[in-house]
Amino acid sequence: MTMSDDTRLAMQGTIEALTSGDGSEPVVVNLGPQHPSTHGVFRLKVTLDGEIVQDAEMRIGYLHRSMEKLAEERTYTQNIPFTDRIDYLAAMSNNLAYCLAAEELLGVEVPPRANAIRVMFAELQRVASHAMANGTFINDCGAWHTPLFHMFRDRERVLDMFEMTCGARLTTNYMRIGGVAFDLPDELLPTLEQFLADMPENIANYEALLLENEILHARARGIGVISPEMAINSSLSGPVLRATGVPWDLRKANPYCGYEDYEFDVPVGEQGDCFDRFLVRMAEVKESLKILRQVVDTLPDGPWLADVPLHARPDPGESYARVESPRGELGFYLVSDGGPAPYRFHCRPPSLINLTALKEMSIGGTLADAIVTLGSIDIVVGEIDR
Amino acid sequence: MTSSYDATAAMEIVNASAPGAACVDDGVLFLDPERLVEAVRTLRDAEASDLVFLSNLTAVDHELHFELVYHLQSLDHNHILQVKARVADREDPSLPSLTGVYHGAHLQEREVYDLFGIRFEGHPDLRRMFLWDGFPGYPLRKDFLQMPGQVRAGLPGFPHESEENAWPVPGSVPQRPMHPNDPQPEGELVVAEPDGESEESS
Amino acid sequence: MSDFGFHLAFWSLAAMTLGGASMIMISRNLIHAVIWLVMSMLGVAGLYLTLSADFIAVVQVLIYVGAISVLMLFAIMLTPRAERDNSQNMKTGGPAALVVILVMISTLWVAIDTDWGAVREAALTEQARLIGESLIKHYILPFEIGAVLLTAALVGAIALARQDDEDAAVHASSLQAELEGDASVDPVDVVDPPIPSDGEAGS
Amino acid sequence: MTDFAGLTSVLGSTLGAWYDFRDLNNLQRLITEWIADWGPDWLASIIAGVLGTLGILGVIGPTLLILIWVERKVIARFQQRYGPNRVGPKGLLQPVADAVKLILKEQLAPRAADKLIFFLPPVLIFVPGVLIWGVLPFGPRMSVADLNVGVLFLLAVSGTTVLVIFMAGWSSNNKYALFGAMRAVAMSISYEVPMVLALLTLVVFSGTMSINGIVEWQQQEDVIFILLFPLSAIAFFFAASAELNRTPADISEAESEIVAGYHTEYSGMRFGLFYAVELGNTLVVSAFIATFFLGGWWLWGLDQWVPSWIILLAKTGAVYFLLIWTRGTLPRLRVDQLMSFCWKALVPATLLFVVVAFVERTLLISEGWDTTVALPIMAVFNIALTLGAIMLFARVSRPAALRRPARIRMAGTEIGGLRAARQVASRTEEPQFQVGGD
Repeated sequence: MTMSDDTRLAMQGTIEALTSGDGSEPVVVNLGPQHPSTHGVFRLKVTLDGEIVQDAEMRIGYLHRSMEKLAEERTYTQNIPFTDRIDYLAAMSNNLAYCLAAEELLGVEVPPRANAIRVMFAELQRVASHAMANGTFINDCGAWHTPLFHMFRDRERVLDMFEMTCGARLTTNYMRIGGVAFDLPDELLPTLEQFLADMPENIANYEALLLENEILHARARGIGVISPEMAINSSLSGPVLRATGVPWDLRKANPYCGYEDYEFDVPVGEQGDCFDRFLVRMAEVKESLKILRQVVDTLPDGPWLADVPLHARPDPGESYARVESPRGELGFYLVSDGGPAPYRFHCRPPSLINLTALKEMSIGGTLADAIVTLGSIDIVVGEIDR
Repeated sequence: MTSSYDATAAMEIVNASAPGAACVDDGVLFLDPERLVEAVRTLRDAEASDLVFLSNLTAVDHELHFELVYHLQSLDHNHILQVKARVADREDPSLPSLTGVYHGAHLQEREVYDLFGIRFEGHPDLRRMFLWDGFPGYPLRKDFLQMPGQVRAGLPGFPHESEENAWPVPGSVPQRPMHPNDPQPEGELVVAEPDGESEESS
Repeated sequence: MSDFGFHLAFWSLAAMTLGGASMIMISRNLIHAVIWLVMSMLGVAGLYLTLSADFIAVVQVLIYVGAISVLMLFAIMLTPRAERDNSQNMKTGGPAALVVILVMISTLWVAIDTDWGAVREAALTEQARLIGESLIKHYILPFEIGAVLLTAALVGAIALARQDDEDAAVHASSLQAELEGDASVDPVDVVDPPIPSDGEAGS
Repeated sequence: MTDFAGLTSVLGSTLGAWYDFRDLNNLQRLITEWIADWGPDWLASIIAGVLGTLGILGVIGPTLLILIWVERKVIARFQQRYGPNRVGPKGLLQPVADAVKLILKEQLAPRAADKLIFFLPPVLIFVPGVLIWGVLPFGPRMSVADLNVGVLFLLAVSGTTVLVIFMAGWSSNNKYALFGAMRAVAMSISYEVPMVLALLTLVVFSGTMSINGIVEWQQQEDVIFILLFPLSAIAFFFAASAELNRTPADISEAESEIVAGYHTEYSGMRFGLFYAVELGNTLVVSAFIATFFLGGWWLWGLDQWVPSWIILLAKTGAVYFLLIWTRGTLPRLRVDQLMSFCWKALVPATLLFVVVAFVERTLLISEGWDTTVALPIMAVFNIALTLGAIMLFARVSRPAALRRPARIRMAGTEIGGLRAARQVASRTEEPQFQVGGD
């Protein structure tokens, strides 16, 4: 009486399943690293009991480029293009955060026009990034690309504006230590005006399509809930934190680049679920448009780049500058030893840290819920792995 | 505007419950690694400091020691405090994990473990994160991939610059005195000298 | 329809039915067996068609192919993998074969013994209506009893399927005993090996 | 008017001639009668079946290629894109190019796949897809087989698809495929129930199980069933789109969850076959919805002038457009939501309408009500009942999470942590926006 090894293994599994109490064998399913809903090379290992997620473990590092090490061998200016590649969907915000940190280290004063241009592009970047985030989120909910393509249209116009200003659409490399690389081209402001004029109607269209959609409500409400206490303790930031009701926005809390001069509001959610995150992003786009309007109206004249030596050697010391990137609190921690390159270059990646609570959010839901939750956190793998 | 929380005030809060666990040097709060968890929990729970949000956690390799840098943020008081702790042991650096105090330290400590090789005692899931298991070495250490003859990664100076601006000598990095309670490294730590005569440090 | 067409249809359908049935016996894989069963049932449905019983044929496909086989597949998928495939150690094989042979002999006897008077009338056209009417009018009591019986079976199946922990423990221990009784090889440890701690790795 | 009468007489004189394209059956009858003159009758019936099948295959093959183009163009319109516009005029040859590409691609099979069962499904799935066309009446006498149990045949044949899907998913030895297959099976046997009940309403009310009989009943009574039983039509539409794996019910090949579901492991033309059958099934289901609920080939006398099959195709196109529209607009439901929607909403609702149909039928037959008066009254009553049922369902079955509205408030000057959060949340003023809720 001999059993095959397969039979023996299977029997062992059955015994384990029976003694574990629920009488069924869990299935481990790999989502990624190449999977339509993982937004990059991100791998999520979920253990499923039927469709219910029992455990979710993420495996990352597929896009690790060791930027923090590379940056230690390049001068402060040479490091700016790296920051584009960290979060390639919000390159402007990354440029900005790094330049702020470097300026703090070098003690550079930024001219007012540069500050206004920086705010303009940071907010345009937020509009583009949130368009991408919300579009892919609806896609993760199972829509057949329609909202995504509509939102891509807006993003496309923003990227066109980036292109006419600095020649690049995605990895812009536009900010410089002490200002921005180029002044605004003549055709930018009319394009921006047209964009600002068109956006309210577009947003109204999205809201008509999505906000009262019963299926979207059924898919996103009460899913991936996290309490404000847990969110703060898990260092979540950005729309994920604000959706729980915590009004924490670095543009208000720690204004940089003259954000204190602009009137805008911080939308917060109530229940901390996926739908609130979606709504917060929708509302933030409107606030960004408000800021853009004010920037265009009050754009000062003058130089757009402070006089910073290209071969700058900051004094030994350290700096930690943070901005509110579309994904949350994006910080750069630089240590200088007086040399031409940073002694230590560290990026505080909101995408990575927002994933801390992914396991807690997805356990107990279904596989489909886990994917919606992942979509609502809005990760960029370049920033997770760096 | 986020203000910097006064390090001295923080030191007093910590030392009130755990005497000697904190000291201030040059405006920076240093914590005793042995009592790090207790001290940080005190800072988090005290009404005056209220540092509930772990904004950033990273490490810096200062060659003689590792410096752990924590940026703690109070959301309601809107102030931020930079806290540091030092580990001198290069062979097997270890530090208590903050995951019990801040859940947000979970992935950041894994990252530091992965890239610096600093173990965090009490971390529930301390594995390499970006690099695969068995990857040789810890890339963000300064001596990673150090070549014979002391050729090392780094930028000695700007291109076309004179010799005098070469890479600063190790040890000229600003070194703050270690905390008196820090465990002292056993034996003498040999530091790489620029002339390429002595042995490597580890 | 002439005799040739009829014979062609009959013999090919009969071959399909019996071939499928014998493949069920041969295949070790239970899922394969269900697929062969479906083929056999489709053959039976075809045979009904040759008898001009199109209502019965369609119902055969609807219920046996569309529903019963899917139900069987579900049952197989819900069974733990160890008990899924045709076991190699058939303890009850002998008695089962005996019972099957007896049933087959008696069926054949009935089939040969019966005087199959061929009906020369045209086939009924409105079979569905006739069957429905006779079920509702003449055979209402058996029909209803059947319905109640099926409902009871449904409830019973649910009650049986809700296996509580004690049953699971008993089941597990019996499986364990069977596994330990199999002394040919040492029990395989299926617990995943612990992830090696990599603290030692590297410099 | 006289001209019209003349035209009618001209058309009437050609009725039944082979060149009368209002009924393509005439052509086939001509051929079979010719064969019957010299050959055995079984040959004639076989030839008739082969001709019908060839006709159907010859029509649906090119139609599928055009449909792929149509669907992509329409979806592109929804999404503010151009859609295919490079290959051939207006991109019309794009599906051909795709098909050629799929045929030329390597066909992979996983090493651990159950080879025989893995290779069969792409072929087998064609069988029900083509068989269903056989009972579709394109005109009064225009169907390959006008069965008197046509409705049952339709359900039986379409029910076998699920078996093939299961074979595909199981034999791939891939977890995504298995999940897809299990979801497809669970969903299919669930949605079969409201589908059957919705059709039972029509069968009970019209008193026939022949599909052509149902169309002829609608023609006789001058009414289409969507007016009489709107809820059955909606339920049938939704159940059919669930069986077709189309959004909002495409859980068995949910792209964002389980990659491609049961056909994840199929490549090349094997995938192409699945894809083609899916489109073909969509078309045939649209045709059946048009037949059952929109009057099929009949359109208030227009079928005297226009070939009936053109009328049917036009109605089919309208339903097909509706299916594309829902696909392009709606997100996907979750598995459990889809199941509970079936069992808690569609099944009771369709069951209610079976009872309603039974009562109304009894009133018409036993009480001898005049149909010209009674049918409009019943239609109004049934439409009101449908609206009531939908509203009742919307109120009763809403999950608790959806009853609270989602609110977005503005923080204003309150910036901070938990304390600020509590202050923002306790504000009494109107939130910035509020969506959902009862």
